[in-house]
Amino acid sequence: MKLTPSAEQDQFAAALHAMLTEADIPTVARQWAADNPAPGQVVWRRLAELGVTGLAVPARWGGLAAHPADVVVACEVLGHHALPGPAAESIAALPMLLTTLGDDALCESWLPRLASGEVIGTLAVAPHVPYATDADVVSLVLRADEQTLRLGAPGPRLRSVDDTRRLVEVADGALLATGPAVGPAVAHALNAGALACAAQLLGAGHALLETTLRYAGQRTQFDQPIGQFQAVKHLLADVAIGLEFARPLLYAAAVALADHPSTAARDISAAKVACADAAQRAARTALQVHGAIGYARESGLGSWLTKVWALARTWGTQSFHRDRIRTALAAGELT
Amino acid sequence: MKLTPSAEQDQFAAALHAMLTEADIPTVARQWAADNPAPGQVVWRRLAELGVTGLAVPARWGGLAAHPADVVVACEVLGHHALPGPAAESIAALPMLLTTLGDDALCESWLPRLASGEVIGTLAVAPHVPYATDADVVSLVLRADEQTLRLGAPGPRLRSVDDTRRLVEVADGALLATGPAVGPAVAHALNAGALACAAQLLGAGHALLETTLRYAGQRTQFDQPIGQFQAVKHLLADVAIGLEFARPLLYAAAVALADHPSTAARDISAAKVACADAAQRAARTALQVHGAIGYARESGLGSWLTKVWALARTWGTQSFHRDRIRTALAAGELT
Amino acid sequence: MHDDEFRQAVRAWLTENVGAELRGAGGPGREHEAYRERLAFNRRLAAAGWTCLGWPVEHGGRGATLAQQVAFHEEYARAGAPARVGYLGEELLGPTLIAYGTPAQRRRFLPGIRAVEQLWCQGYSEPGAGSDLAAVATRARLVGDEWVIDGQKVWTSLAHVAHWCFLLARTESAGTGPRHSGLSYLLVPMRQPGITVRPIRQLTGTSEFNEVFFDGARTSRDMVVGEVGQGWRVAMGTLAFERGAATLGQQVGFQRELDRLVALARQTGVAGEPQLRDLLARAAVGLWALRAHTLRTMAEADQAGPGQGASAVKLLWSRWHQQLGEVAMRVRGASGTVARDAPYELDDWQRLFLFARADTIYGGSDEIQRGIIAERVLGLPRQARG
Amino acid sequence: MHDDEFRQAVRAWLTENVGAELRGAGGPGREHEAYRERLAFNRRLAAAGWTCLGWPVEHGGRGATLAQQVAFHEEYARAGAPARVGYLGEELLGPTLIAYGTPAQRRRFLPGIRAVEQLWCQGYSEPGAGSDLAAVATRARLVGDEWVIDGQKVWTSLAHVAHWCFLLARTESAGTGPRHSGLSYLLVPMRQPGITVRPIRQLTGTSEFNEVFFDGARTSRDMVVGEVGQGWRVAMGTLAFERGAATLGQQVGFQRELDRLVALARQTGVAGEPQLRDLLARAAVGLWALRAHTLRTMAEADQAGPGQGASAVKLLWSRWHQQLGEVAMRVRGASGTVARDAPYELDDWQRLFLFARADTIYGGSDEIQRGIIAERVLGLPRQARG
Repeated sequence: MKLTPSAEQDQFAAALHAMLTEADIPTVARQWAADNPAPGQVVWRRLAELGVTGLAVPARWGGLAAHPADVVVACEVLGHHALPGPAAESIAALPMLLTTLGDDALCESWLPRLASGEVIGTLAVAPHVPYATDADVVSLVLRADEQTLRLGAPGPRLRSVDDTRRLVEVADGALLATGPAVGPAVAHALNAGALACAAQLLGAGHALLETTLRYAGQRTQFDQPIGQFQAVKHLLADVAIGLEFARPLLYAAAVALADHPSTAARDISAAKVACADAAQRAARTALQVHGAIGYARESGLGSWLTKVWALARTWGTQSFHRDRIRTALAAGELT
Repeated sequence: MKLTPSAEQDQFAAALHAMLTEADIPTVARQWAADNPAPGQVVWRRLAELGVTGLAVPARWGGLAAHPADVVVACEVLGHHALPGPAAESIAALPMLLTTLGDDALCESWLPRLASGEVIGTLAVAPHVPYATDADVVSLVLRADEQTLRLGAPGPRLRSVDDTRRLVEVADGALLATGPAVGPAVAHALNAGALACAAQLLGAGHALLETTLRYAGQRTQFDQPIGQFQAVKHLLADVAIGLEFARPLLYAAAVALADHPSTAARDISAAKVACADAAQRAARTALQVHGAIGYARESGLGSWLTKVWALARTWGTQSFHRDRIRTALAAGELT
Repeated sequence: MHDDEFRQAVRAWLTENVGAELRGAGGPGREHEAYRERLAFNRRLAAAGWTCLGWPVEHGGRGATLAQQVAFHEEYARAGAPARVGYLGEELLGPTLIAYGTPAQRRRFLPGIRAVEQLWCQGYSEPGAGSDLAAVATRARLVGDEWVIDGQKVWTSLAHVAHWCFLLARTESAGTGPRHSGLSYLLVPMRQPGITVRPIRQLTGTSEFNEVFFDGARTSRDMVVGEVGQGWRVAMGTLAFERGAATLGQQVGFQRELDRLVALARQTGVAGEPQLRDLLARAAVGLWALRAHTLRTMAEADQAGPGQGASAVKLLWSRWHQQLGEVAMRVRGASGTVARDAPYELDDWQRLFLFARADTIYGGSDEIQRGIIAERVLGLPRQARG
Repeated sequence: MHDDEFRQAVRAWLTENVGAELRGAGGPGREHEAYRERLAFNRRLAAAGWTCLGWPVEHGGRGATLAQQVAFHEEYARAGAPARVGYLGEELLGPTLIAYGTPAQRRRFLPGIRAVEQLWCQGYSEPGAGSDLAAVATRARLVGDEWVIDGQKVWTSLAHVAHWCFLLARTESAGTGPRHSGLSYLLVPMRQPGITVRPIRQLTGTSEFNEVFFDGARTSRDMVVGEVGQGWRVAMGTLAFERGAATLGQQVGFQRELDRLVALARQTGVAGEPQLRDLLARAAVGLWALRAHTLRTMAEADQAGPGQGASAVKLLWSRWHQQLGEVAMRVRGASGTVARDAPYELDDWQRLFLFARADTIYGGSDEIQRGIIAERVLGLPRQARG
């Protein structure tokens, strides 16, 4: 089983990390929220240059046909930087949806352009992804349910608690596909999206831990750095453990998505639950250790806090994913 | 609402506490477990002299007709000392059962002797109290279900994890009562028993906290008393808080048992859940802070640990009591 | 007045005076809401004699019994009356002046507090002094007949509308004594050239908190409460004032939140999920316990003076409220992250979820409270803290 | 031998040799069970070449690959083979001697360990040195050609059957250096007049642990491992030996426990309770995570040497196992407190519940592990520890 990143994956992650660090994502994200998506679109073009947008696209449509673990590696870095834009949708779910559906005309229309970065895409799937993220600033908007796949017509923008996530209601547009092949393709896309979302959560959790460690080393109270207090140490140790134990589930789920279709849903749910729990613990602890300053926008903690809040509740809530695990247990599959 | 002990209750508790401290209950309990109940029976006679056994017995049958809060006060002290013997049964549940049933002949046969301490009684009620505690060393054994009340014939002794709790299977003996009055009387007795059991749990929890505080003040590691470590402080603070917040629920439940029959079941369940949770937290923390020494019989911690283990699971498990609370909530009673 | 009559009178007045536009406005995380309307309402409340109930009559209060104060706060919460804009003066500074102030200070300030004419803000926290208040670095030195103050305070709620600030400042160099010696408790007028107020923009997009910069700000020599250098004792006295009655009011508010959440869960159908039902039941029981504990603490305080329970109560209600926020987000499910459309504003549940996280920080963090319980209540050995 | 063939061979041998009377015997909290039978079984195991698999061939091991060791431990657990009586020698002392011992020490002791002929116990803990091993007070002084040892060890598992003890003793006075300097790692024969073993009676009524009193006990001068005064380094080296392969075996055992608990829950009908189902599902996922984490750690160790994950793994599995014990008691319900009739003996679930509580204590308490992670992995500032 492929549970540790390869040297190539490590290099890939490092390159992506360096690019995003240089791109000053906090500023880009503020602009994205304030209806100025242009700087963000520039970053997305750089993602395409690095190959991120083509990872899940088959070679015949101009992609890299990479393993889902590679998508996980990339999305973890995107989450670490709290990059704005529909990452789980455009990088993971849409390629999976179109590929699985297997309609060559549709694939040819969109996959090469998604891979090249010419198009950023987004997707709404009732009920787990009720709004299409950033549908008002990207050029491909789809809307799927178990029976049909349609173009989506962006409606009014709703504000997310994570204001860099532009939530848009979409009305039905032109019908693209219908019939028995749609349901499984949509289910597969939901799994791919949930996995990418879990990876972003893990990345965001690590970013929160790192920020909090820095703060705990600098901030003094009672004449010592607060990181020297046992209570703070133990809080942070628990965060680190939560994140450390979520990661193998994430990679195991990526392997299952590629190679074990019978357990993919269960394994992806386990990964989503674990990553969301770990990231939310990181967020709670970050606030508790930062104290009041964590609430101030200028502290910069906020983007990660609200990102975690939002991601933990999309691509299936914790209840939904726990329920899938329980169902698998009841079916005697687990034990 | 009567939520704080009165001066009389404080004095009563202090007298009981003094008597039990002098009586060396740890030794008495070991003998009780080892089939030598005589020293324990001596202590029970002293309980009778102090009036404990007559608290829940009406005046016309030779009792003190005290408020359930007085029973709670007494049972908390008994739990604090881990006194062996069927306290919840003989002091709380049986008097409530016989009094509520209202059969004068039965009352006259047993209540005066329970009050005077001439008789110690015990009781099995399927399914919540499946065995009759100490039935092989007391002189009144009853067995009830929703329809009937019978004498119980003690069968084989089972060992409890708390080896000072002698669990005995009872077979049906002579029929004492049947008919529609039995069900409500048994339900009332279960509530009274659960309340007394909750009080014992709270007392045992406090004893565990006190023992652990002493140990944390004496035991040094890394050249300081372990009680100076923030991690140990926070564990113990959480124990103290749990106990402190369980107590008002306990007293509120005693008031409900006397004065608010419509909410008594719900309030007693809330008290039992809170006291058992708090006591179990005290037990966990006691072991964690004591470390390995807590497992050694000679540390003396064991009697309280196993007592808490056993009491938390009798007179209704936590699941049963949580379920009663949920049912009350669903019935719109709570909110 | 008999307690029941008192309650009836409170209720009658509130029924008549709390309009729909005021209902539920204000409170932690929402101090910006309907501020002018709340101020006007609070002044009407004062004019009707419903402020500073517990103050002794000779200081302008009504000398109300504990039971009457409880009745007031419960009715106030039940009526959905708006969060009071003058509570810092009424609950913290007023009792402090009554306990430690000079007759002149009392004469000068208590009437303005009672009438909600003078508004106060609290200057304790600093960028370097959060949990560790003894680290206060703002300095005050006597120049002629005035204190001249330099430094910075932070998280100062409502500083932009306050007329005065009560604050801790260092009037002697720290030296080798305990770190909290050499602090003084000063009263400083806010509207003067030496003071700059800068709002702190929060995650929620609102900004009820401020940074306050003191740059040669002045106040007259007699504006020190208690003795010079004894400010720590005065400030700690303030923190210890029993807030039992107001706490019960707070709990009525919690109950309203819980009721609304249960209603929402029923409406959306998720109340049928066993785990959610269990969480809601636990929340209900937790609130009974809080209420029973508060009543008990108050009864004990009536018998034997204030108890040690404040830290435990703070810990418990803050955790309870945080958990309610998390349950609320579960009830909301996937739609829980959509904010009201414009302007960027959270709905009540989102605000509860986000702001309840601060409950375990402000007024002494969870970690500090547990340390206090362990050391002062349980008697465990203290940690060296300089 | 190819990994799969190796696994087949292990399985075949175990199928033939693990009788029903041995199945599941022994383990933490149950070291007293079927001791003689387990010893005999372990010697057969050794004779068949299934002990010390990972040791290098030149030291009498089989130089098995990590994958083969994993296969062995998984099959061993799956077969329900009894807890090994010689694991302290095989997993702790053996690797220590291979790393730090003299050729003479290796020649003398490794064969006895491999054959399970010489049994070892571990003398680290003392009444005053539990979490704080550097506080060891047992002294050893050189008298002629012998070390003379005085002091007391405690929680010494299986001391009453062991032939030898590896222990930490203070060979120099502590002085002003670090508290762990001046300790030496000694090998001491157990069967001599200067040693008294006293069993500690446990809550469970059994007594696998002992106190060991050293009163002028002797061992020859060359029975020190590593340099005199460097015992701390040697002992910490022992604790750091990667136990990945055995950990996977432990997890197979956990999986068996979980499977049996699920079966019990189905049988008694409580598996239908949604909350219990959720707890069981969480337990299942927790175990996947442990397993995935272990495999990952081992893969990383293969690439880059042992990692820092031991503390995290210890924390996680001990918490997981504790929670399983609590779930087990919920599954058992009211009958969970009835012990087997005679003698006073706990059933498997009761033992799990009670003994899993010790999981967060032995081998470094939860508090110690979290401190290690915070300081060594996360790099937070150290606490002063003398």
